[in-house]
Amino acid sequence: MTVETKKLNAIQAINQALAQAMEADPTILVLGEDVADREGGGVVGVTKGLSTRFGEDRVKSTPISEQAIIGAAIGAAIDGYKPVAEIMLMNFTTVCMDMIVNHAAKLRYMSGGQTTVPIVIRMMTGAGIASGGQHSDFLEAWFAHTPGLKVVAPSNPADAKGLMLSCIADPDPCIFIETSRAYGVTGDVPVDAIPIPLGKARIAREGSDVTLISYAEMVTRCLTAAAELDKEGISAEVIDLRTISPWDVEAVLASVRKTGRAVIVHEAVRTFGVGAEIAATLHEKLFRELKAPVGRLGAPFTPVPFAGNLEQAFLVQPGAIVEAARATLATH
Amino acid sequence: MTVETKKLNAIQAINQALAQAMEADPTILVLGEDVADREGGGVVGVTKGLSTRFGEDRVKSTPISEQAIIGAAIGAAIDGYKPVAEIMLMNFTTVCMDMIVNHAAKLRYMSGGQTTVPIVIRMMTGAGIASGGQHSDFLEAWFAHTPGLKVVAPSNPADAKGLMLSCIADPDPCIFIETSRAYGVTGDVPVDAIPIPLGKARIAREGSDVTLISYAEMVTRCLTAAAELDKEGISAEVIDLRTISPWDVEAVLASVRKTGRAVIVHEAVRTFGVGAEIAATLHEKLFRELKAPVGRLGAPFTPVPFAGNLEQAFLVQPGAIVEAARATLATH
Amino acid sequence: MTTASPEPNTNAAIPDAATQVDIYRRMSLISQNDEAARKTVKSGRLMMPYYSPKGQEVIPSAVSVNLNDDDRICTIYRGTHDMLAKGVPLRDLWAEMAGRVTGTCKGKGGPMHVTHPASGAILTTGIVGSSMPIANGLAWAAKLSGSKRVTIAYFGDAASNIGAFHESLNLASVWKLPVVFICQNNLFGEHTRFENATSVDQISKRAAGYSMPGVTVDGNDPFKMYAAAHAAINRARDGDGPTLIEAMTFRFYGHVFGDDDHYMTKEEKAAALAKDPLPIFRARLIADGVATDAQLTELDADIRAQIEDAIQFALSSEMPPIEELTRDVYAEAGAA
Amino acid sequence: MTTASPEPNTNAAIPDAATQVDIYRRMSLISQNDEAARKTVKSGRLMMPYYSPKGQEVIPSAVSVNLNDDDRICTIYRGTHDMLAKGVPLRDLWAEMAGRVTGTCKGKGGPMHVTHPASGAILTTGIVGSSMPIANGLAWAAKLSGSKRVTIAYFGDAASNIGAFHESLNLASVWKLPVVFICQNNLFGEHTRFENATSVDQISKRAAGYSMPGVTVDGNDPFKMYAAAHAAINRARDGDGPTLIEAMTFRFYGHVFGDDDHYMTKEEKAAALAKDPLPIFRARLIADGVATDAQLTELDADIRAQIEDAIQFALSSEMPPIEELTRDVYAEAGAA
Ligand SMILES: Cc1ncc(C[n+]2csc(CCOP(=O)(O)OP(=O)(O)O)c2C)c(N)n1
Ligand SMILES: Cc1ncc(C[n+]2csc(CCOP(=O)(O)OP(=O)(O)O)c2C)c(N)n1
Ligand SMILES: [Mg+2]
Ligand SMILES: [Mg+2]
Repeated sequence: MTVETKKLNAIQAINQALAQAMEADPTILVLGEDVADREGGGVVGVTKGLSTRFGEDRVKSTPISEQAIIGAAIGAAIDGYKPVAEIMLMNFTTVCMDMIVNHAAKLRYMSGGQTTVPIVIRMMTGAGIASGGQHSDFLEAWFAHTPGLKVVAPSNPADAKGLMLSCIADPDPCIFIETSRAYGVTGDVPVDAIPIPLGKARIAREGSDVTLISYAEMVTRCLTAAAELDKEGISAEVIDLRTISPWDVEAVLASVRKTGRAVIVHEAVRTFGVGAEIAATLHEKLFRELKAPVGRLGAPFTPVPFAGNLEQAFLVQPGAIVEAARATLATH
Repeated sequence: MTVETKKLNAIQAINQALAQAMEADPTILVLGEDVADREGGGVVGVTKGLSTRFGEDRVKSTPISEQAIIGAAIGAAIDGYKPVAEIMLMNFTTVCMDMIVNHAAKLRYMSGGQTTVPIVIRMMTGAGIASGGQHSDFLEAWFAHTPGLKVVAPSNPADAKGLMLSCIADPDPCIFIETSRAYGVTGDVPVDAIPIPLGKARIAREGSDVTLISYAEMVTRCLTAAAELDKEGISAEVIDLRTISPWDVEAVLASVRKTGRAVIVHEAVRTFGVGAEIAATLHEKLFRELKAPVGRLGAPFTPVPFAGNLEQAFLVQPGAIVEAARATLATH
Repeated sequence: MTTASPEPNTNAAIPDAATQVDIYRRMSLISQNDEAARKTVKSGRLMMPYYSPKGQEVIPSAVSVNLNDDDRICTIYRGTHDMLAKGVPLRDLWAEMAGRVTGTCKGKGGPMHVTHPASGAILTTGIVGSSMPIANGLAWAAKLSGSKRVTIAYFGDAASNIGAFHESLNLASVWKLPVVFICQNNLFGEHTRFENATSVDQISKRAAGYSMPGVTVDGNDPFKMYAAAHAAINRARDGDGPTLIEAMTFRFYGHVFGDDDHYMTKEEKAAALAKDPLPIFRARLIADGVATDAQLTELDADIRAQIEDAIQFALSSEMPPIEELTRDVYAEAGAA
Repeated sequence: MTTASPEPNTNAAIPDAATQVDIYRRMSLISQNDEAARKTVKSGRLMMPYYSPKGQEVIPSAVSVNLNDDDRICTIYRGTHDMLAKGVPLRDLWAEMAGRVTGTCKGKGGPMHVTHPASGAILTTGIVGSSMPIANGLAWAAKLSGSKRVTIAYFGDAASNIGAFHESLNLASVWKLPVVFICQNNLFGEHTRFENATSVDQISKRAAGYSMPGVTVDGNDPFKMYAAAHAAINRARDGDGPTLIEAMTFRFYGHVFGDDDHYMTKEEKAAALAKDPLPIFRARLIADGVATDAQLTELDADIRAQIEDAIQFALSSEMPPIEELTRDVYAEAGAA
């Protein structure tokens, strides 16, 4: 089966997912700051054209009131709609954590299944574009630690589209993380609306010596590192988790069982990050099978610095991944 | 050197720490909902007597405005004061995460060391007292993942006093977690103001077969489990982390190097919890020395349920700790 | 009724006789239920944090007679009065308070999270202020779907100082949502006096900052409360947007069960208690010839029996099966 | 000046001649600095998100001449005007914008987090609304210490819809803090028009909800702005509590550098630009005989030279050493 594709960047891909979903299902709504066309269809254009096409009732720009945004999404979701809310940058979730964590995530449970919150909360983030300490954080570990939420972080435009379609269709609240600095990168994106299942990882590159596990833009860096490692005769398998919570334990275990070695790479601060859960699980499940300790790469334990050189040093670079992979082969 | 002690519960111990610190240093302030004596000195009385003794300028009840509370603490701290702010319950940090995470935690870094935020944020939490889904969460993993914050969780009245004294004296923002259901438990508390250093763990019980690592009220459950294990001839060492971030890697490694086995126990949801970081670190640093995979106990991946039987099932019970410890001895 | 609004309510609606009795019925239900709840908690038969609404029973009673079953309410931890007035069945409520599988939420939510969609009780939150942003969303859904549903957001006086209040009133006004914000001003937030936490003497005055009608009304007077609610609900239903009602009242038994009231004077408490709205309204109904003492006595007795039945039902119900612990986290059973 | 407050300012203060020139100097500094910043970003010599304050230069200039060095300001991402008016040195500011070790924050904060305590510029935040709660804390410290320091919280019109605004104004009023809330109403929040996001026609009207004086003033008129600031700052300094000032203005170059202004009409933009406050005030100073053209031309040239110097300084400064990455996270060097 061949799938017709078109070259799009992530902005266009997500836009297409939203448009196709809204076309098919009149209960899908979009809300957030500047999301309607009168305001430019989103600060980077992810929602461009939607209000013109589907009306300003369904695509609503909001005041700068993140609690009110998520509250409106939750309430509308309880009564039959499927809102896709934008919190412009991930750091701004800090002003509406109550709505996300105490309410969206818990209402199904606390109501014994009576009220459900099928919302998507989109947000962008990431270092490397000189945005400084309050606009760049990856905070996915918080949400992954929150029962009731799903956490999704696409690494490329095709996945952005397919995963967004699944998040919209999903009966539970999904956190959808877009990496700002990767917005411009294009890729082949299916023209049709083909959802990519949540909770399932993708083998981005096959390999046999070491497994690199990642998500979001860091997958690209893993692939760069894998190409580098290849030159040294090291065959790296790259797993793109796609969904951080629930993460695809089986797929990761299968790969690491095969390679015996693993390195986890994420942009967020390493300490108490998502990588810790994955490493702990791998060690637990593959205690005698692992040939080396699981490597964990993430940012140092600091806020995101502004100065360009520090910001680049803050980010995990492909070279560090290469080294960490090598280290798993060197030990033991 | 004998230290004069008195039997106090944690409420009294923290109250004493605050009073002694305020007596010694006029820059120490207390603020939060209902903290002054006119309002009863705190909902459970932790701040009782302070406003009467030190004046209503230094001990201020606030409106229900958590962002304003933490903002006021931050600003006053920048200009030379040392505020101890109460966020009544840990779940309410969700309405002021911006102030805590984007500001208190980052201002030193983003200002290049010019503005500093020596505040303490006290809060209580914990399941087991029928408070339901929005009043019981342990969210320490979020704060531990936030560079710039220190996270402290005493397990007994003496530690509550000594650690509070250190948090107040500390030049950086500290999150201080009190377990509600343990407030009534008394213990011997030094009469004088003797700080207990942050970042240092305590060996709560010596042992040689397995290390139980915990903090807050779960330490008590580990001690109960250790006594149980003792009957079976299993010698468990119990480490009370006291400080979750930065945690005492050396002390934990030393113990696990000795025992070769470890179980981490916390009240928070297990998945993506603090235990993951500790387990990942142990496996990494003691790859060939561990005799069994590190055990990790925490709550199941659910919100906190109300019904008494479910709530007890949600909480890690001593029996589960015993089993997990046994399991580390059984394997391999 | 003081008006701090751009659009004063001039034509005050008056409840007809049947409606007056209906308001009384709901008040009696709330008041008797509260007495039973305090007794049950005190005796240790129920273990729950209990926030008595006694003294505030007029508000939701006079509001709810203006509502349809499918109109929504979002309430708070202090919410049994709001729920009962809106029609949450006694058995389901008691079973939830007791953490039984027969409760509204299978015992998983508890008293602070009672949810009963069939009666429109969509949300009970334990977070101060958080009823409001979600009420907006329910109102938005009603507006989008073209239904005439109205949503009520209940909250306390102290909640008017938290950010969610502000964001919610602003959004509701900008989006012209069919929502009514009803502040139950019982003069205290936990142990803090209204005037020590709130920078305005009437919360209704804040409505002007959102170009929304705002009224302060005697929330213990069924007629005044009825009229204010009637106007606001009609306004919302007619598509004219939100209203802020500040209903002045008093909580008889402190913040939470066990509270010793140390933060108020004996005199002010005694004065408030002397104005118990239930006997006053009862006497008026009789004096006005709307109902006879015998009729109301029978009605009260009926309610008492229902409450007794609900307590028996709850306490003899099963705890939720242990599998419920990991159910309802997500749509499909138990992830992770 | 429209007044939506309980305490209107009647005796408007007038800046003396030297103060007028001082206001002009600050305006010229801001305006020229902005031009240089836009040029430098456009040329690619600086990589930073740049939020031009051009058009808003009157506000902090007329405010700051009423302030002492140790008075505090808390500003936002759009804050170079506020900082320069308060006295943040050009070299330090440019070096920070360039991410150099010679910057105010060693290059670690960047343009959105400039901090320069010596000039009272204590906080620059990138989070909408968050200047206000922290300004309260600084004001609280001043009050506690018995100093006469005043704190200014700057923020935008759209920020008046976020929760932190509400909580801050309420607390400041209840605690009677020496703080002045100055809303720079430039009619847009990013691409959203003021009136499409804000439910009140004048933000100053919200002050009444906090029993606080609130005034709307032409923020592009140095005299009116001076008078409003003077009154509010004196009020704060005298221990009489906070004030909300809404200063009406316009941002000439959109939200952030690169913004194409698609969301406004050419006409409204042209009309605003035609009222550039700098040449208008300049002409008035000359017409009023307060300064000669030659004097102002020299002053302008001086400033231009200082800016050139600052740019050279910044761009020839070193990047921070790599050890700075993990410094200043905690008091002692690098934990974890
Ligand atoms: C965000 C938040 N902060 C604090 C609390 C703790 N708390 C629960 S009720 C309450 C008082 C609320 O007073 P009010 O809004 O007047 O309602 P009332 O209880 O009087 O009905 C407080 C402070 C909370 N639940 N949520
Ligand atoms: C809490 C939060 N939400 C959203 C943003 C993104 N954002 C940055 S500036 C801005 C507009 C603010 O407008 P206004 O307050 O009027 O200030 P102006 O930029 O016009 O000076 C927005 C939405 C943010 N920084 N913080
Ligand atoms: Mg109250
Ligand atoms: Mg603006």
